[in-house]
Amino acid sequence: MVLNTNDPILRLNNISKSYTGGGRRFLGFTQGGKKIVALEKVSLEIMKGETLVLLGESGSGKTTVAKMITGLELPDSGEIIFKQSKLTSRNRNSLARGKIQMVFQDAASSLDPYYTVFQCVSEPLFKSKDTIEKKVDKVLRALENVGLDESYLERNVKELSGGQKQRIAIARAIISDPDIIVFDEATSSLDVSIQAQVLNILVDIQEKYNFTYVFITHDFNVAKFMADRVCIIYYGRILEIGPSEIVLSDPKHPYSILLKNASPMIGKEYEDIDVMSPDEVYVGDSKLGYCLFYNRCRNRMEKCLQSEPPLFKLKNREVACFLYENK
Amino acid sequence: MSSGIARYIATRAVASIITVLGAVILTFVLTHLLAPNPAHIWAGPHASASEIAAITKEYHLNQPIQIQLYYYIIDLFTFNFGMSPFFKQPVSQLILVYYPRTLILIAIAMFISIIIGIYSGAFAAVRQDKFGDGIVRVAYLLTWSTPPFLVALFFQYLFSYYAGWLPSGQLADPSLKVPPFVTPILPLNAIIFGDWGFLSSYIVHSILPVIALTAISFGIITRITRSSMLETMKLDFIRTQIMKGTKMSKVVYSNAVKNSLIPVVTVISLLFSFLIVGSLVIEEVFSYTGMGYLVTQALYNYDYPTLIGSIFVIALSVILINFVTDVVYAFIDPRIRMGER
Amino acid sequence: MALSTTWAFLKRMMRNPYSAIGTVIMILFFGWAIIEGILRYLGPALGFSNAGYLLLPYNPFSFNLSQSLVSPSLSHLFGTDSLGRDLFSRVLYSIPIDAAISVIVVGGGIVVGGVVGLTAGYYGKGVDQVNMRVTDLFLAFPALVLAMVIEYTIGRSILYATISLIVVWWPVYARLFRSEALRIKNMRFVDSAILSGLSRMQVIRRHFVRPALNTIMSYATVDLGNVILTYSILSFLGLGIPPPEPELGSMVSDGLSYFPQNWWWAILPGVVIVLIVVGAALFGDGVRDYLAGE
Amino acid sequence: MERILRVEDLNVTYGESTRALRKVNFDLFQGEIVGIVGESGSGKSTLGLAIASLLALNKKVKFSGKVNVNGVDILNASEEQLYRIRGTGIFVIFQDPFQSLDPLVSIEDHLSEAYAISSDRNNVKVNPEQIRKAVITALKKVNFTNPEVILKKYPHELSGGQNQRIMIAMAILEKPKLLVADEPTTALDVTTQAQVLTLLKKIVKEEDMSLLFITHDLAVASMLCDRIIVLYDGLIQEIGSVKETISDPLHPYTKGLINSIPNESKKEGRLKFIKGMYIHNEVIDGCPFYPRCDSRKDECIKGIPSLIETRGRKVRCIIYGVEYERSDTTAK
Repeated sequence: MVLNTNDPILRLNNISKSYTGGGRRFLGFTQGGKKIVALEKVSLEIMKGETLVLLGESGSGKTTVAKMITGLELPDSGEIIFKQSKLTSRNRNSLARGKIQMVFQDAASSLDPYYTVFQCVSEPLFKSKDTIEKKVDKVLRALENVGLDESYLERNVKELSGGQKQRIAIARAIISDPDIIVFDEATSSLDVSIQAQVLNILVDIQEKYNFTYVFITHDFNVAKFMADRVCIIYYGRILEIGPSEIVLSDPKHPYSILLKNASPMIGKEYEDIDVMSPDEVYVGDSKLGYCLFYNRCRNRMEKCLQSEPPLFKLKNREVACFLYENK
Repeated sequence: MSSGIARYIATRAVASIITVLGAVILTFVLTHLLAPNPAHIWAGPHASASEIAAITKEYHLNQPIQIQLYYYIIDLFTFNFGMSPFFKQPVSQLILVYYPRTLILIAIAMFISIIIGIYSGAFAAVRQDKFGDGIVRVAYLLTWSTPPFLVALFFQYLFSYYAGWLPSGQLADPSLKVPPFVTPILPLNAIIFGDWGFLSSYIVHSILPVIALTAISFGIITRITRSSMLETMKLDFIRTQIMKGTKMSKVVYSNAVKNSLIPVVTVISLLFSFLIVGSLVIEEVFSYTGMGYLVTQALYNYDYPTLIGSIFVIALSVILINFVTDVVYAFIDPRIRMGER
Repeated sequence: MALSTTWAFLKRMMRNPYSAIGTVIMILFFGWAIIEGILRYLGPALGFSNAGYLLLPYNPFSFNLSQSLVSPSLSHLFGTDSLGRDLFSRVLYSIPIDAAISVIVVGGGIVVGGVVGLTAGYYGKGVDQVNMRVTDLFLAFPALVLAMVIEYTIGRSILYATISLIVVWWPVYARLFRSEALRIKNMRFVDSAILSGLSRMQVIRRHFVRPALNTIMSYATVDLGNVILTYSILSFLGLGIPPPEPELGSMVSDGLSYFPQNWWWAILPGVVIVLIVVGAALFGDGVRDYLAGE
Repeated sequence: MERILRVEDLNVTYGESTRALRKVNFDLFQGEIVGIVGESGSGKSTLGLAIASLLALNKKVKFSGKVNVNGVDILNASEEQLYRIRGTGIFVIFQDPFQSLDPLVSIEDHLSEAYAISSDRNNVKVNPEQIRKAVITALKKVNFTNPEVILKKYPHELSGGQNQRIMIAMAILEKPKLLVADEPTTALDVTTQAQVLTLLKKIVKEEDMSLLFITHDLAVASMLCDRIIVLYDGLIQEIGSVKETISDPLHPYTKGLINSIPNESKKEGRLKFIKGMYIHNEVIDGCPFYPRCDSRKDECIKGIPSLIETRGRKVRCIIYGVEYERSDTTAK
């Protein structure tokens, strides 16, 4: 199958996903739990070779997007097209396994503590018929790419530091030459001096192998460094999406603006932060039919309560806010 | 708030009922399917051919299995456990006489165990790795590792043979007449008939079994309280309480103990099971005629109906206690009360 | 376990006085059980019919009415019973059976409970509900009482006693394995393994069994003592091996009618049970600290 | 200006060999906000515990030196003295908002207890009505629009940001001279963090408290604090006013830390980073930052450099003068 360079490598079409939280599961039924919408009709395209950053706070649904992309969970509705074929529970093993890899936030649990580095990194090769020498060779190359040498091969995973574990996890993710690598807050639990090293490595190997990245973060500065394109999400909805240079330097959606102002930055003062609290923030129902940011919004209008704003197309980006309805 | 807790209780109740049904089926499988020759063991070892035939008919043992199950369930739910071939009485009648005697012992022992257990557990946790902690740990390790019969022998020797303070066994002085059976609760019968001599003798005779039962079981509570206290004391909110300027004793005995009690509640049904097992053996040593006596007698005399009836009633009690502790649990912990967990 | 890690483990256990006591007791208990077991079962095969009595001070079965009810002394460490049999020899003779039962029952519990608990925790939903209802059901019966009735129903023998104990022993392990599975399921390395294309069974085999066992090991060690304790109660109630085979529990129960005049008969075999159970508990605590520190 | 806190020669080790703090010296004055900045292993949390008088709760810990809060030597004080100073003298806000309040106690009981303690210390008799009034006022100050509803709730029903604001309300009710905040916003979202920090700053100034703010995030510290203290491997590396320190960092580690924070897009080039990594308990004779330092010299490992004053600031680096600590200060 030849992939046109302009075709997205993966496409999410109208994906919805909800979880039931808080209730008690009993006899297979969930009782009394609230339905919490993680994603509501989200559509996204991931292009070959780009870094798409999903920027959002906790509960925004960004990790759910990662689970949809990797196929760790299936959507309630909507479809996922990977290299022009639809992913289903039946075919995802044959189509996507090994081809979409993920690096997680929690370095401590992202590697099996009873394995050696070699066992961890080579696990994605378990199906290949490579000889052991060939496997060692591949593992060594992957390790080299993340800045580790062969002395690590036989080391036990639990002896390593957080930064080293995260590098091992990256080596493991790239060894099967995947089409997409999803990073779910992959650097946010690292010290900032180590984070800088890891971010540089990611950019380097992407340039070297033309990897496609989906990079999930809550950190505005990290997003700015990594992104080609950025997508800002809030309670399961995309609020703003577009090239990172323009979206992050000049955000349009009131939430994006708040996010920018609230992000800590050396030598800056907090400006424009309402000490007002989001006491009565939205907690969950899908069919509210109004803008979810309404409670916290400075520019709220009567209209925002009547229907949920769709994504309006601006010149280079899309924004889900009625302020930009006619622009 | 109330609807949350009502829903919670309802779910737990349904789960308990399912477990009861399971218990019925489990005993059925045991008695009707696993038993090599059901009629023979139901009738007892000394039964004649005609008795076995009668038993076969009575328990529908020659019928298809689903019919057997049907009658079995009907019987169990009407507490009809059949006739005891050894005692020559209906099993339900026997249980009604013997079980309450043991339940009284167990209830008292449980109450004391919980008090001692919580106190000693908290005491040890506060003095972690110091002398007091060591003493408590050695004490519960020893009592918990000692077979109940040995514990019973020890107390029997100490208080009865050596010191001579307490009688070495029996339910009450054998020369006294047991008051007539009006209620299943023996001391209540004694009170009704104003038989104070019997009542005091009964109380004196019950002390040693209660002490022995407490000794074997408080360790469960101590252990869980201690470890749960140690966990709780590490949590941030304890430090917040200290930093607020709350008196240390209040932090420990109010905040820490209360939070540590949640896991303690969950082991109460375990404690009950443990006490039931203990009572089998302890009653044997003290010749105390309670449920333990009934079960061991049934065992020694090949009295199958009594055995099955007894374990079914015991299982019912455990399930009931489980249910009650679940509900208590919900009242202690607001997170469950509000359906968050 | 390689020799060097065994050595490191033992050295570590010896550092704390409590776990040192536990380790010594466990080594003596299992060491003796293995030696005596080999002699007893291999000896007759090689033509030495009395090999089982070789290391014992007296033949545990031979009557000697002139020596009945002798109190403990250097020649009879634990005294003798009413038939003049040396109680110390009888205790030593009974140990291999106890050791074997404890290992088999705990092992059986781990295997059955592991399968039930791991699948419940990993698959969740319906599988979890069914498995856990069944587990709860078994837990509703006091273990010993149910074991007693099962053994009574299927027949009294050492084999049936062991089977009955396994039947009542696995549910606790099912609970433990389930909560382990739930913990491990949230580990990211499980997701990574799935994304690499491992099948569900491969994931369980490669990533669940070892971490789960590691956590459960210390409980299992303490549990060896629990089995011995429970089995001693069964044997006290006459549900162990039929006489004249010696058993710790039945010796106590036989000695009961001679208590307190001939106290040693009931007490000393009981003390041996306490020692073994305490040893297992201390050893298990040591194992837990060792694994936590690893 | 009144001095609220003085830390003198504070050394802390865990067990026999794990060093946490070495020869820490600094002061904190009335109304000041001082940030303690450090990455993992720097000893910043241990410092917070030491100042909060909670160090002795850990039985393995060994310490020497003095921590003087309002004239009380915290490390050597009796249990009774500590009890008198906790709450109204020092109060701590912890990192995890979901663990810092007792789950079985309602918000009202939490706050009422705090107010009862502080009025008791001031020998003021208060009735339940007054307590309730004070509690509601405090809740309003931390921006709860519906205090009566919040009072009835339990900690698990509130969000992380709300719980942290309850902690701030507790501080308002107790009016401690010194407030210690140990990474209070690390577990929060950035927008909530901004709100909580703005609120914290406002309350500290309004109620005339001093704040010791412990964080791993130099950017956050730079936005909130008046002065910052940079810790590495248990040693203070640099102390200075925020403005000077971030515009002109003296210590190579501080420089590296500032440079490591992403600021531009990858298209403008790679991030400047500090090479290597911090290895806990590594044996280094001399400057602990030596293995990772870009401007290292042989003099760096001849001994631990002293904290020397230069340009009105303090820094521990031989670039600004070759001077060493006496060897006995190194915790073995």
